[in-house]
Amino acid sequence: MIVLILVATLFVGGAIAWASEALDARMPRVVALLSLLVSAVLLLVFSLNSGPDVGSPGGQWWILASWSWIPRFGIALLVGVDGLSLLLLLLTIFLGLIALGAAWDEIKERVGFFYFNLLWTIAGVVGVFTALDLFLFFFFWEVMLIPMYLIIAIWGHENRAYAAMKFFLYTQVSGLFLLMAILSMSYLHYVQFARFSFDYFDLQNIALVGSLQTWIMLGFFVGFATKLPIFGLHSWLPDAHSQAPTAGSVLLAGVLLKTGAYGLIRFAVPLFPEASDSFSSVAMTIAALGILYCAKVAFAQQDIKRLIAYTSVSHMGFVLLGIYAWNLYGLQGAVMTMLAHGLSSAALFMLAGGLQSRFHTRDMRQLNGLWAKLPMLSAMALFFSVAAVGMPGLGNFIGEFLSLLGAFQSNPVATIFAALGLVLAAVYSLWVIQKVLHGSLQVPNEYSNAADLSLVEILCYALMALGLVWMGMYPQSFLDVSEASLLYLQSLSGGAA
Amino acid sequence: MESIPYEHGLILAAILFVCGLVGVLTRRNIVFVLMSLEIMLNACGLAFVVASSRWQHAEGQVMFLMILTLAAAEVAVGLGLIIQMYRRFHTVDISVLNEMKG
Amino acid sequence: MTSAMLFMLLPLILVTATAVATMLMIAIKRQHGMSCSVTVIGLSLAFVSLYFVMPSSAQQLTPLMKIDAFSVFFSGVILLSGIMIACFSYPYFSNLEDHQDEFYILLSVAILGALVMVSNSHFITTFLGMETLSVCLYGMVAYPLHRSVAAQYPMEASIKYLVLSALSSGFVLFGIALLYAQTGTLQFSDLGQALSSGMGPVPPVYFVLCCLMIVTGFAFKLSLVPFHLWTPDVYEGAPLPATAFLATVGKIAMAALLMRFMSESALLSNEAIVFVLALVAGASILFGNLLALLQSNLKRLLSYSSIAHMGYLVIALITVDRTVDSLGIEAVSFYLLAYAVMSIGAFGVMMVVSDSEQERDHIGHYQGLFWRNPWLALVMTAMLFSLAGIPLTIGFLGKFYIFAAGVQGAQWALLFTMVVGSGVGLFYYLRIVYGMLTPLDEDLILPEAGLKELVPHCLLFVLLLLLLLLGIVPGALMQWLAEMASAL
Amino acid sequence: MQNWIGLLPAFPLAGFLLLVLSRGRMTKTVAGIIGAGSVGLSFLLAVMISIEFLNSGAQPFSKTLWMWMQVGGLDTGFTFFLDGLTLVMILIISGVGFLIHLYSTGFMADDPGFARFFSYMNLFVASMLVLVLADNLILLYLGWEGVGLCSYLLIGFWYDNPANGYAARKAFVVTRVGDTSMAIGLFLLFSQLGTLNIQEILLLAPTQWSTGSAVAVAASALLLGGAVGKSAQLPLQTWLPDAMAGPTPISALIHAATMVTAGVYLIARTHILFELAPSVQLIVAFVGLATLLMAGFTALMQRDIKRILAYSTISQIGYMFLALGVGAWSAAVFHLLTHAFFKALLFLAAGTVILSLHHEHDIFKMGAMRRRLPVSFWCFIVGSAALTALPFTSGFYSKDAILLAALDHPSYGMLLWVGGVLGAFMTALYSFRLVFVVFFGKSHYEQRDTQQHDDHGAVVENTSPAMFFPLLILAILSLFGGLISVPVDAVFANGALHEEAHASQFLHALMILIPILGVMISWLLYGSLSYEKAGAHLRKQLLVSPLGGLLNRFWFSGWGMDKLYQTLLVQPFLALAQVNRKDIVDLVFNSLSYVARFANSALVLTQTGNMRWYAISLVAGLVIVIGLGVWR
Repeated sequence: MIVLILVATLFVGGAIAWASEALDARMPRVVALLSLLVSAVLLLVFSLNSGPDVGSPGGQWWILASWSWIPRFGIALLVGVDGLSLLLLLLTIFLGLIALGAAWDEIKERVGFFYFNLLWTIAGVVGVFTALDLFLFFFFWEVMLIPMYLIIAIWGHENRAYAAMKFFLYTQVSGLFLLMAILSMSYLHYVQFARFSFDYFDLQNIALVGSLQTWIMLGFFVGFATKLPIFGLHSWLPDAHSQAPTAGSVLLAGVLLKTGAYGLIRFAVPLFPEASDSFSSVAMTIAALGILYCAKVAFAQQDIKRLIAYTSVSHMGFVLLGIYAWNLYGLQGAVMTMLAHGLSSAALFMLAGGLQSRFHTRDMRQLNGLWAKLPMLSAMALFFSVAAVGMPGLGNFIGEFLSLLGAFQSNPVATIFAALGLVLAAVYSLWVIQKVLHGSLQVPNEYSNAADLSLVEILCYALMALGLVWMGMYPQSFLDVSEASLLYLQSLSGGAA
Repeated sequence: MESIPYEHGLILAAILFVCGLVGVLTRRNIVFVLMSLEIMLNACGLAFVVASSRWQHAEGQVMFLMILTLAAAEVAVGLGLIIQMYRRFHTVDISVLNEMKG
Repeated sequence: MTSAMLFMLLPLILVTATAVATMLMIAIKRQHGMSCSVTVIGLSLAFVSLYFVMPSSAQQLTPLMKIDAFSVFFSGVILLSGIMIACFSYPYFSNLEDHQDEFYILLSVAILGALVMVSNSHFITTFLGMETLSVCLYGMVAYPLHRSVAAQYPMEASIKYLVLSALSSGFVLFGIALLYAQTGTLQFSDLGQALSSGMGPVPPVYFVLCCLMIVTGFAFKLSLVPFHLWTPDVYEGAPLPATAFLATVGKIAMAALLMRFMSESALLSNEAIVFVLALVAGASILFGNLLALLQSNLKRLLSYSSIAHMGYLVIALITVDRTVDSLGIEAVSFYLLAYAVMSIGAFGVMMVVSDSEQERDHIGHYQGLFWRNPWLALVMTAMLFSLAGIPLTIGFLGKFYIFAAGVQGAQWALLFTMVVGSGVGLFYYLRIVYGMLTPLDEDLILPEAGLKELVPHCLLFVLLLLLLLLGIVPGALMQWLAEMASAL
Repeated sequence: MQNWIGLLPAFPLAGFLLLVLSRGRMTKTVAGIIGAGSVGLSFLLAVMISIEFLNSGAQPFSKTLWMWMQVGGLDTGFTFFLDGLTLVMILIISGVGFLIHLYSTGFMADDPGFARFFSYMNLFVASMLVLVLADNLILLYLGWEGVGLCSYLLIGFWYDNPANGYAARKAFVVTRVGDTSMAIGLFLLFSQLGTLNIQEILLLAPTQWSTGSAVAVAASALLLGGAVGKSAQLPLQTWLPDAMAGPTPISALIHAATMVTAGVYLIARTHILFELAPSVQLIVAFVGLATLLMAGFTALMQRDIKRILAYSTISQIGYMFLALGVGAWSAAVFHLLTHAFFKALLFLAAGTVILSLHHEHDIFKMGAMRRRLPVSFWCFIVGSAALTALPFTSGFYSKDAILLAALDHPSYGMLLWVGGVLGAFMTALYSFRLVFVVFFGKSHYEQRDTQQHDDHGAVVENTSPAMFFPLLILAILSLFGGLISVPVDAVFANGALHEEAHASQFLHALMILIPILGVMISWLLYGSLSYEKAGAHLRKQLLVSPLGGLLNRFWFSGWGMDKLYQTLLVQPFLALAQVNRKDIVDLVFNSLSYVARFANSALVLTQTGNMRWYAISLVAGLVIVIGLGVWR
């Protein structure tokens, strides 16, 4: 029930926010803030006062509820929340608030519609993280794209048309493969059990053999891997991230990418254990490739946001690595990386956005030695770049370390190459710090009187920084939440892959 | 006298049909095009008549009547259009009708 | 022919009556509003009568016609489309100097033809319906002949349509004739038996040839590649109501007819025909989408996209006999309904901003619409998203159905083509949406929403509602369709 | 008291947080007090802890602050482990650290980034303490990376000069290479032993691995990689000389006393692994040897006072590696200790010199500073004496122990010993070259910026207590530090037998005499009054001779390692990055859209609008379709 309330709050909140623009241009953001706070409170109260329901499959579901929807195809509104989903939900709402903070002063035109889209994106993501009926899942999977498309297309930067189109095309087309795979599953269920079903738990019973399993698995993989994204399918991401408004980039990098990883963990591997097992070596190779390649490309960028975008791809490589290691270390690592990268990349994009709003450029060649001018902003930039480098004591380290630790046990070679990514990460991060923060001050003259961080910004950064430190110093509080569900998922695949 | 084998009838119909077809494809004058269409339709009619005579059915005959009506209707509309066209372009050459393309 | 049977034909009778009544009205007094409302009322009555006609089981009325849930469903779709188009065409034609009224007669008669098509089971009926529809369409396409602006367009379109469709009817007829000559029957079901029992000494090639001639004719009406060339020109040249009618009623009736023909005469048991149809479908999907890619005239663009959509439809058509519990038929029916809703919606928006003097069918006309007239833009966006098959809309479920059918029919190649096609399709639909999103400096003058626009706006609202409702909670409809299909 | 061990790093960390959060609004006095005081506190605590530790019979002791992460078999806590080795390290770090902090309050007095400087320094001390206190390798890795970060920040402290930024980046990236190999080592250890707790590893490894087994070799080699990176040994030594771009106290604390010796600590800490892999241990020895010789020769050619000291640091750490390589664990630690004293002393003294000469680094621009800078002079004498291991200085004992241990090495004893002695000779040569050139002979110091105030231009030695006191203490320690005995025998129980080494009287004498000889020669070359003519003449002779010139350039450039890496790694990477700035993958996907556009433009041509063409295509279509149908 809480899930529906959550989604409803966001959907309705969005609608109200849009409507409220008629009253006053400042209303929408307030409404958005309220509805986000409400959902945050709901979620916190829920996650504090309840725990896994022992009766549920695997005894690890916090919620498991179902309402009939489309009986013709055995489609139901089947939603479930387990530790994994819960963590991601918390991340989503939290970053939703951050994105709100980023947009607070930045968005000046068509405010209502903006917050409408913002909230609907978040709602879609919440749906994705909770849906257990594959049709419902796919439904939300696509729904969350539209508002994001609008955000990029309307409030984006100079090259937004191209970026938005690219983003939408990639995700939609890959989504159709996903749809095909899902339908094949339900049809197979019909063949074997004489009724259509998109129910996660029903589909686990399907007996899949040989190449068929591989093909369907590939369908899922392509769908999710494009969103993750993996090396080779990543080229939508730099454009989308660099063209989106700050809030958009925050959500994209912080949350939307994670849906891909979530899909892989929840569906792609457990439903097709053998296929994934034989596929894992390929996946891990791709991951290592992606880590190195994108780190290298990132180093060459001059547009800050593009650079950060490429680093995101590189970091998602660790997630992929951890997932396909498919042991507890790897999975926990993947989850921690998702959470930590969610915060760090969001913060970095926010910083880049801050620079753009101050100096109206994202070109690193025009920005130099900001430390002298904007000490606080620079300090933040330093902190989060260091986090991105994977400095122990901060969340990213825990994630990457565990992923690699797990990956090493199943595929040492790929792991060693992936580990080299740590060096490259240092290379590009320090390069950015050198270019932008250090050196002698040099900014476009007309904006030379830029102010340092505003209060809202300070608040956002402080929250994210605290989050990262927490994850880095006491990750246990997160690991405990996700452990049960990860073990359950492993048990589904009989520990294979 | 023994009756004509129906294949012959069909072949004749086919020949007529092709003649009409060729007419449609080759003539530039819209009037001739319409006439060629008539030929084609009548070829179909002939085929039906032949077939129905083979099976001793009425259906084929009915179909023929239908075809005649249709042909009449089409010609009616067609001629109306041709008149309009002539008013506007002072020609009945269909090759002037290529305003819309791409 | 009992009275009960006669009652079964009530819808057709009512439609006919409507046409006659309208004619008499005109004879008595020309009054645009009156003729329009008479038509709408008549058609609505016909629509209502469907409820009473709805048979518990399939009813064969004479060898010629067959009334069953299937035909009733499609009659309903067609009548609704007709009603809406009639409503839309009122403001559209209202600034025509004279002869506004005859359009409605043509409309009613065309609908009559369409109704005959969807409830037939015999080649004579087929022919009759098809031609009634076509001949009326010639008229509708050419309707505002004396429109001053760019007036040769309607005529050109009409002449092209007339000649080409007559040509295609020729093919159909000749095919039927040859088939008849061999099998001695003009009824679908008998034909099916004759074919399944084998045609005696006749080589199968002969049979394939006949069937393909017929199918070609149908494919022309559905504007499938390679019989699609006429489509854009006719769509562009025709006045918007005619275009909308052609795009919806024309296509729906034809597709329904084709499906009935296929399911009753076991046509799909023949590999060669399935193979050809599959090729046709693939080609239509690719060519249609690619042709639309950079098109900037909305009418042409929608015509190209309709080619692609019919291609999608054929995927479901050729899997009809392979799918479990007749999902194929369901898929086709649902898709056609969805297609009707979204095309009427899209054309409806265009009709609202256009009139017979100036048609606003260029993509530039809609730039920044989102900020000038959010309501219309919203509807248009929804329709386009639906055409692109994006969730929350009925179009998505339509595509979902097609995929389901395709998966069950194991038409992997076609499905892959469809994925590619949809990718291309997204591009041009989003191009329009983006155009509406980008603000425009100089405003395009929109007809102020006076009373005469009120009805169309309400209709748009209804369409939007349908689009979303059937897109989000389609359960009941799907259930109904399932029963209908299994009854067929 | 030991239960408060957690406070050791907590104090400096708190200092760091305070300084950061104050955002530079504090007055310098407050900042200085916080900065130096926090470290002072942890030094006091360390002293108290060590007293308790030694009284309680030197029992190893560990305390868990909180569980860090428990995943499956991996459970690591924030756990601190205390034994003799750790004790020595924390004393060095907090003690020397405190002195250097004190010194810095004077040295950095008029620097705008005063607070920032101390915040970084505190963070460094904190992470260094974590490094040595860690009881598991992940926690150690945390400290390991932490010190690396601080080193980066402090080298690039004067950020407005890009050169410093470059040096800092170089330092971080090069050490990161080592760190990565170490991380992989961790993965390997975990996958083999299922734990990362150091003590457990040391217990398990011998039971699971046979001596010289592949796993042992791999693991210890990977760890060695990390150590080599941090401790600037061949082949990863190139970053340290450039690291001198940072303020001098940094060089004293990080790049002489503490961080660079972390590698030594790591190997000593995991010595059992290395004993399981004799081949790797031998490599350690030879790495040490090669490094100390190479660095020695290079130092001889440098002109920059700090670079000379940097190279000497490298070579001294080489000695420690040598000791580790021959299994003289405690000797290594002992040398680590004494080196911390005298090298810190030298750097700080050099700092005063540089400060009083307005950041002049070139020794040949100095000279005759004996009178002007007495304090620095005496400090230098003491420090160099210890560095050169002149008898009865601290360095003498430690280096002696190392050389004797090297001599005892079963197979390569003589070779290693000769190398070591040669190194000692070089040490004497370059260190006293430094002393003589800077403090004797004529003054070559011409005041730049004469237009400045006199009190700016003049050469005055800053002998504020804050800077004088540390120098004094360190000088004393460098002299008598040799008397300290490091309480590590318990740690290296099995390694102890190497310690009481035997060498013939002759060799003993040789070891004592050679450094003295070295001092004399350098006196002849640089110190004597005839230095101006004879010395200069001789050096000219050496330089003009083709071989001499070549050697000079070769050694001066640090044996061309930098150039090598530039051409082998850096430039290719840059080139690649430039070439592929527009992600090739992207182009691939964009080409698809070109294909689509092309297809569109081609297909549009079929829409001629000409009706007869349409009719023809209709018929053609029919023919094709029927053809296909019939063919199929």
